[in-house]
Amino acid sequence: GGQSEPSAEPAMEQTTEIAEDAGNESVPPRASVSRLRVATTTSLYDTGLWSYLEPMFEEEYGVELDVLYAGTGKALEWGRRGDVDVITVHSRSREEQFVEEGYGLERVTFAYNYFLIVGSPDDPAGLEGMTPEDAFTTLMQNGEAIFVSRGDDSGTHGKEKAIWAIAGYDYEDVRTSGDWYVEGGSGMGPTLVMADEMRAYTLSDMGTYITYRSDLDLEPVVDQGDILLNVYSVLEVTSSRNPEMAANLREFLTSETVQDLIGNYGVVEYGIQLFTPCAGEGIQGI
Amino acid sequence: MILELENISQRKNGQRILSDVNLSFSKGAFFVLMGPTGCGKTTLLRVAGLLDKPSFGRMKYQSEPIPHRGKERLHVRRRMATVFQRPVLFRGSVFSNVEWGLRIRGISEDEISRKVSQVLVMVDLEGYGDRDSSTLSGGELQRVALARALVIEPSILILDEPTTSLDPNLRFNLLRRLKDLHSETGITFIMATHDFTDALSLGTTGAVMRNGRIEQTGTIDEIFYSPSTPFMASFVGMKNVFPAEFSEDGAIVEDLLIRHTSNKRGHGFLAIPPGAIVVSRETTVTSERNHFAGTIICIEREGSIFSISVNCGNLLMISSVTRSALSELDLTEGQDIHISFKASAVHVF
Amino acid sequence: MILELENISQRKNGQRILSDVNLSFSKGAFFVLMGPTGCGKTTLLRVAGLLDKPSFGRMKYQSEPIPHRGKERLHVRRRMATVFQRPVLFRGSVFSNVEWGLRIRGISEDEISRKVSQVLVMVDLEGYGDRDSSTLSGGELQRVALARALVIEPSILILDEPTTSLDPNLRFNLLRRLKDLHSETGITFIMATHDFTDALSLGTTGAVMRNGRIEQTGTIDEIFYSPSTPFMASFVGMKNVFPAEFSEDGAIVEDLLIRHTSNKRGHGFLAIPPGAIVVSRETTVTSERNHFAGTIICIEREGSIFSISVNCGNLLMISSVTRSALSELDLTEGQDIHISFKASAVHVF
Amino acid sequence: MPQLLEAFRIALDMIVSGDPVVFSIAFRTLMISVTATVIAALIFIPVGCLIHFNRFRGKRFLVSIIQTLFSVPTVLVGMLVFLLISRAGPLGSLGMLFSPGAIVLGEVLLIAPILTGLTISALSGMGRDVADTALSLGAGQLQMVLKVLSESRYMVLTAVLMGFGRAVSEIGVAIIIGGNISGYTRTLTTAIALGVGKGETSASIALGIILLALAMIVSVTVNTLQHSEK
Amino acid sequence: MPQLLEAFRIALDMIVSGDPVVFSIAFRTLMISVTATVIAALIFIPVGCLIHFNRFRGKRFLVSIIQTLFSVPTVLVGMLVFLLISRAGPLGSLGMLFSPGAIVLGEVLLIAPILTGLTISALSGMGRDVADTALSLGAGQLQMVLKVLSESRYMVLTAVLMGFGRAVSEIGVAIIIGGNISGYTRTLTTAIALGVGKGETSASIALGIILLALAMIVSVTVNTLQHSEK
Ligand SMILES: Nc1ncnc2c1ncn2[C@@H]1O[C@H](COP(=O)(O)OP(=O)(O)OP(=O)(O)O)[C@@H](O)[C@H]1O
Ligand SMILES: Nc1ncnc2c1ncn2[C@@H]1O[C@H](COP(=O)(O)OP(=O)(O)OP(=O)(O)O)[C@@H](O)[C@H]1O
Ligand SMILES: [Mg+2]
Ligand SMILES: [Mg+2]
Repeated sequence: GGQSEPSAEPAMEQTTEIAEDAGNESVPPRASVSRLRVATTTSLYDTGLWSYLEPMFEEEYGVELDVLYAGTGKALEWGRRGDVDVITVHSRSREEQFVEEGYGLERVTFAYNYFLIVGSPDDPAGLEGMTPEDAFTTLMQNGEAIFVSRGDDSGTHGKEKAIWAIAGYDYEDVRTSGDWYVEGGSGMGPTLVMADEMRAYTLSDMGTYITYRSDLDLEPVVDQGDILLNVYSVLEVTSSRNPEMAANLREFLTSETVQDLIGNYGVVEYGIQLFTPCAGEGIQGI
Repeated sequence: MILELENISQRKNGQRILSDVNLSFSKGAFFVLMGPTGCGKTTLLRVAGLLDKPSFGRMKYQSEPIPHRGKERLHVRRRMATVFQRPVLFRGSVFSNVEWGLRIRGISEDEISRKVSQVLVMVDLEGYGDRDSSTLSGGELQRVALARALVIEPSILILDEPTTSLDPNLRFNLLRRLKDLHSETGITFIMATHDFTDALSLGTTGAVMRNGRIEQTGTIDEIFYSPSTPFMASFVGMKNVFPAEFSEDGAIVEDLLIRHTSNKRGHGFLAIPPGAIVVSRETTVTSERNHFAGTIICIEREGSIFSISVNCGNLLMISSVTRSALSELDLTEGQDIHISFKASAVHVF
Repeated sequence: MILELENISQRKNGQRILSDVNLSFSKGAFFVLMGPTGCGKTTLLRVAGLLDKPSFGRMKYQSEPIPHRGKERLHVRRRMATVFQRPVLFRGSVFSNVEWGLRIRGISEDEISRKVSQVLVMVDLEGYGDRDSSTLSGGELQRVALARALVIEPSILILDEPTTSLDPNLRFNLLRRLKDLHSETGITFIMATHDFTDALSLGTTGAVMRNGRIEQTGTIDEIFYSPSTPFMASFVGMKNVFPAEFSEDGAIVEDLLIRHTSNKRGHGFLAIPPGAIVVSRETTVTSERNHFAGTIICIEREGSIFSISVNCGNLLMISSVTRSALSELDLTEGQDIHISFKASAVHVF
Repeated sequence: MPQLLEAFRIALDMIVSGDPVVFSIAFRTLMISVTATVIAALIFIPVGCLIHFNRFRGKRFLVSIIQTLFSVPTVLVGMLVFLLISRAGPLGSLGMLFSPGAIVLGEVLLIAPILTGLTISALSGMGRDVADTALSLGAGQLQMVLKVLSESRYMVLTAVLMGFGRAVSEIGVAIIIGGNISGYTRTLTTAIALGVGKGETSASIALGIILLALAMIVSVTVNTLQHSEK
Repeated sequence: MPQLLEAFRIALDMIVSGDPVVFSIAFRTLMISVTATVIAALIFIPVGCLIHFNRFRGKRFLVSIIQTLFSVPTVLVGMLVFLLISRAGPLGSLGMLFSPGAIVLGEVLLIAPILTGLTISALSGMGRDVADTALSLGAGQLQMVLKVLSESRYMVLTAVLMGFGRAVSEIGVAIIIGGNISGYTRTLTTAIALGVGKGETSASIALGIILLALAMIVSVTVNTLQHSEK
């Protein structure tokens, strides 16, 4: 992959136009320095949390915040290439590696929720109430009930692999064990749709499941177990053009007010708490 | 009658191109369609060839009405072939062009190659089969287009000026072969042409059009030797056409009395073929009944003959003489001479 | 010399189309290019018009070599205009077609509309300016193409059979106007044609091609009245062309002795124009020095004259007579007759 | 851009080593898009002919609509077909969703406007001459149309190649109604999209190179056929 | 398919109520794709002419390559441009990534083969006649080319519309090098893709309908211009 030294290039000349153009929708400012770019995982983006927080941050710091969404892998790749300033993702091991390689400053967790194993309400494999590892073992042994995997190396996919590992299976064996294991290659939303169409099980993050819930005939069958913990963290990119503003964003996310807002986000709309704020609580995830 | 056109009119863009055309083509005729440019020949041939539908009028094939669409129309159309005024060849070889009409009729390969070779010989293009159609000269192209239609052996062959790009010798040979084909096979030919030589040497019957109307129709001789209107007379090249008052004595044209052999009375026209007017330096007694004195206004070469304009009183008469006559009589412009012509040479209409 | 072609050869697809052509066109000439179909006229005119580059040879404009590319070549090309054998019109109106050559030369609007109207009158298409070019008849199209080239007022106007789709009257008028234009403006015309009438009435000089070579070049009279080879003789329509042995007594052709006025000796050719051969029922004493008896083999109409083939011993001679002579002499096939012609009518080469 | 070199190396590796997964994806891609192109050509070239050779009210408007559909996004086609064949949709009982056949269906619809529109353009370019000549030699309507098509074959083949190009390179349909299922409906483009999502730039570009190699084979084949036919 | 009706209702709503977000996205989409099409047309129609009117070794091969590039997936173009203009790329210092200008650049590259290839096809359909006629009337090389182009304008305009269609409907470039940033680089297609990802089918289809409405305006405008010019 694209290794490049986090280089500090001279600030660009266009800074003069910024003040006038800031906030104007149709004639956006051109200089990248005036904009802060945050890359977030698709599942987080799809909950709408960022659209909710973005104007607040922009108002508070007078900056144009560009929110980019992608899979965890791509978001980290952007960080490595210096194309974004801040990253919010949910894959502990890869985040730690990112920081270790010197691309990110520090992994700061700020919220969590749980992954769910969802399936059609009649629960053909009878997974209801099992632990995640038992549920997966049952699926593997059953060999009839379909399981749809994200299959895209996303954070969610990583989580699924981790569960297989705890359940004692080699992931390659699982992949190739039969038609019951369907390896999609799409985002969480399409994967949920596919599971619904196939009356299959899948592993989903809570946010996406909640937003899709009304259109689908899928119910959570397993939602307990530490392994299902899904922790979101924020990383400042070392090569950021605008390190101060990046730090501002980290502070913003972990500030008490915003933490409260995150805790209450979506409660009214979906009748369920989407995120539990956890800044400074030492919850690192698995 | 193999084909009949009844009250055919054609409009395009609100413009009247054909008006009330009635024509019938008898089986085995060689029908020649003539008329000035833009008079509607091509438009008429497209209707006759079932390529366009007329805005008004109807058509019959072998006395059966031709419907406006459907299998039957196609069936009649398949008995015809048209060679356009500006033929286009299909891409590919000369052979593939010529065989196409046979191929779509499902003729066998053997038959196809036999017929194509034959027809290529007929149009003097033996050995051209493999040539790419885009590399042909103008005259070669025209003959391939002709061959492509001939090979079908249609009952009615419609030709829109088929010999324009051919040199005189080739044209002569080709026309002779067409004539042979005509007498051998009894194909009905309908040919538009501007060339009187072609018309006279091939045609049996014909028509002259003017402004989208049929001006005269009849046998070729009638058209060329008995034009029925001044337009017709001037069109077939009669130069000395004059309005006249006819009485028992003869015809009065301006202040000249012209003797003729018709018994027409009252107002009308007469024409004297330029070739029938004899020019001489002195008057001699002959059997000719019309003698006038005049002055040569101008001498002009028209191809291989010379046209001499002679002023007789108020009348300008044109006589045509050969090169040798010109030099023997030693004629020059401004000279006073005599002209004479037989009463039987005067065409009255 | 306004334009000179030196040792021009042209190959296409490995085929030799032109071989070593040398021609020069003097300023103000009306040069007529003739030859059988496929002899290379169009190919030569494309080279002359700077539209194709020859495979070999070079060209000069006003004695300056014309380079193979670049501004200078364009400059010369801009002094020429070509009307193709199968002209295509641009989409749009007649006006927009005709004005195009002026527009690309940056002529002012006023000038353009004045010149276009003028030239449309000249080609008898007044009022056709707004017509869509795709709706024209064959003859109208041809005249628009001509107008489009004329309007540019080129120094050299190249015409590839420009009058093929025109009726005789229009053609006559148009040719007369071209002739007037020629004498008024001194434009150099280079015209390919199959029509001898056109060639004779317009041309000052000319050439006849055969198989990609120049067969003869010279004045029009030289070409038509002094053909230098049997091919030339038969091409210009001399029918009675025979190989002969020339001696002091005259020429021996087969077993006949033909008297002539040349002092040629040894092997050669002679030709007797069919129009010079007099047919009679009895022999009479005249100034004609050649008299033969023969039998009529066939009588054929060729346009407005009749061609009579007479078998004299082993020689087939063709005489052409008018319709009236035919009926007066009451000639029929198989009849025994006499033919006679003057020694001075025999063309020796 | 070292990734580019890397990508070429990977692509070469995949080809030389005969990577079975890549080969099966490439083969599937080719089958799906060639099938879609052939079906679309068989239906929509004739449709284009019908439109061109008939006069009717609103013809120009119809042509505008077809040209408008050049702009239809693949995801839109994907969604519409999804609604049609998903379990709850009118054709749900056929169980076509997430199958290669469904992708073919979607791609046929996707490239239909391209083939129809370019066929009409190709025929418009020919003028009436060729059609008239064919008719004058006794062709029936169908024979005439076939002749005109064959005369404009260069343009028609360009249309087919353009349709193939669109089919083989599209993602929306393949993802939404194919589902990018590994070993079943995964095509080169969905594999690329997946790789891009994972941030595997070089590997994705390598797959793109393989896709272009396939397209090259198709275009050279078609061109060679056309030239040899002549 | 109740979603379809729903989609039409939403689309109508968005248009009637003049939803400012949708309008600004639609406007941005139009600006980006029209700009890309115009730039690409100005560059690649001439390139097509150059290729058509010149003889050189490998011309047929070059045409094959161009036709092959009909098949280039948008994501591939997206990735290549990404590698070019991302911070770590050769043009990284320009800071173009994730900007509308970057999308224009990507779309120009994407539709270049379409415009070049279809221009060549259009010109090939004209034969030498028109070019010869123009030259015979004294046209310079450029004047001749312009005349031939104008004679084949129906095909060339189809090419331009096809290029516009591809540009306005593509997603890969807009996502990868535009980033789908709300209020800045979000286009109708990336908005649709986002909607699809969130399962908002009806709203996504509504955006698709709006996109087609835009395309309709463009195609009708272009057709009207062409007919009136004639
Ligand atoms: N669509 C049209 N709109 C207006 N006038 C038309 C249209 N089509 C043909 N014409 C006119 O109708 C007349 C007859 O055309 P046609 O082609 O039949 O003439 P033609 O007798 O074949 O002439 P030519 O000897 O020059 O070939 C011409 O004056 C032509 O300009
Ligand atoms: N590309 C080519 N390959 C082979 N032969 C060719 C090619 N182009 C032209 N010819 C041949 O060259 C000869 C001369 O063609 P050209 O068009 O110059 O004849 P032309 O004298 O103008 O005849 P026409 O009077 O019929 O117009 C023709 O026999 C033609 O078939
Ligand atoms: Mg005509
Ligand atoms: Mg020629």
